[in-house]
Amino acid sequence: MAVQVQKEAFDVGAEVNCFTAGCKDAGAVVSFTGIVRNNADGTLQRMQIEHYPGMTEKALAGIEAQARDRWPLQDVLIIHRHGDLAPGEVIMMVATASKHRMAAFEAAEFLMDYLKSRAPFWKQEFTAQGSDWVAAKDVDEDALKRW
Amino acid sequence: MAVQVQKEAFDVGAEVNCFTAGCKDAGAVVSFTGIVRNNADGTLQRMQIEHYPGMTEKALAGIEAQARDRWPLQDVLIIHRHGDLAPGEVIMMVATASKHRMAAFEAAEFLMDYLKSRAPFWKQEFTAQGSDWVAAKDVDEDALKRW
Amino acid sequence: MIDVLYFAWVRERIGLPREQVETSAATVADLVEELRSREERYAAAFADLSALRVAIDQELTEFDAPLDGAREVAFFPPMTGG
Amino acid sequence: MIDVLYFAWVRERIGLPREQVETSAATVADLVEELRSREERYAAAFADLSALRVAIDQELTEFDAPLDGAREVAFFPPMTGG
Repeated sequence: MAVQVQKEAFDVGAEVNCFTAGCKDAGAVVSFTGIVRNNADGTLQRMQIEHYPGMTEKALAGIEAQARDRWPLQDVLIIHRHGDLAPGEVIMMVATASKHRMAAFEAAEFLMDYLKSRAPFWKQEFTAQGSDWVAAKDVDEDALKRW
Repeated sequence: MAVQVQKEAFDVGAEVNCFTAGCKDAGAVVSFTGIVRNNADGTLQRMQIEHYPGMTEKALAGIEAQARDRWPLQDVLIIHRHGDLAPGEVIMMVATASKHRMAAFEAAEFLMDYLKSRAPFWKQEFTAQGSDWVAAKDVDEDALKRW
Repeated sequence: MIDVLYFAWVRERIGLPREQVETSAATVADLVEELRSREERYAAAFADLSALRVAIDQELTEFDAPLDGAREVAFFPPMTGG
Repeated sequence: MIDVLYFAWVRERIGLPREQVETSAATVADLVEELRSREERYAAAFADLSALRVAIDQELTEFDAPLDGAREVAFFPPMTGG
């Protein structure tokens, strides 16, 4: 188990390999990687992610605990960055390991759905015109209803 | 787009990084890694994977094309090994990239469900007692019905 | 004395990330009423509670939750992580 | 002349991975009947068609599919990839 909240960039491939190496009896490893997308006009200069130190770690650990209650998981990894990020940079990743693929997939989707709307992160986008806080999407709140 | 069928081991992390680097505007990258699990008794010596050269590549390309028809995907990667594998070794991986996480997750699950039951691979398990062909599971055939 | 924390545009509107508040408010909603009546910037930040979320001692909760024993209350917009 | 391929335990029961078959069978099922009547090892391999899958020219198909124009027919158990 690992929850990491950090400013620093990380190597997704190395994390996936390290996670997979620790789960040799898992059978199935699913990873999700979130990347800073540019806006529709391609004018995004950077994104800034604010978080709530202390609550963030607790919320992510709580989400992980819920996932482990619901699915037989051998391991879970959550890494989320905060601070300044450029378009194309990796924001965050989750990985899940289970004996069977469906548990690994479902748990990863569950982690993402909860993390999107229940972990205290806020995204702010900067362009030459100024900055905007990213609005929460109904579709993300609705996604929680399936669990 | 890439479909690779090979005997050689591959570096999942390097593949995930390379795939992700090519999809900077994707927003969401999902990967699935399949690993040779030991049997319940821990007596598995090796697994051998037979395939149907020619048809395998066509079947995987067809599954990829179906996924691209159904979801807006920026890229898809499928790598599947054949030949001898030891417990703990990586058998295969798929990766999907999309702007939004749900498309990336669903497409990866779809690829896995079809690949399991529609791509011409057959697993044979070897123990000190001899060898057994792995039987197809009803749950895997049933998984296709959701798409 | 309660630590009150603000994040994202709530922090920007109020103009500070945290402050200590002397209050005898029974619930979060009562605390919000006290803050609103202080100054225009608070009234602006708390204008629409449906656009806000609240946590007591780092756990998400509702605006009608009692403040009894709370050490830390945080106000922020809906989260946008991931 | 059709190339007939066998995989996994079908290959093991029949004892070879591929062979050329001179046939005028109209469908896959007719071809199976011809093979079954040849030798016990074919009868054993084709004993339960519900446990078998078939591909014509590298495309999955059904046992009632016509062989018309087929160059390659493959028999194998349900796939177990992934």
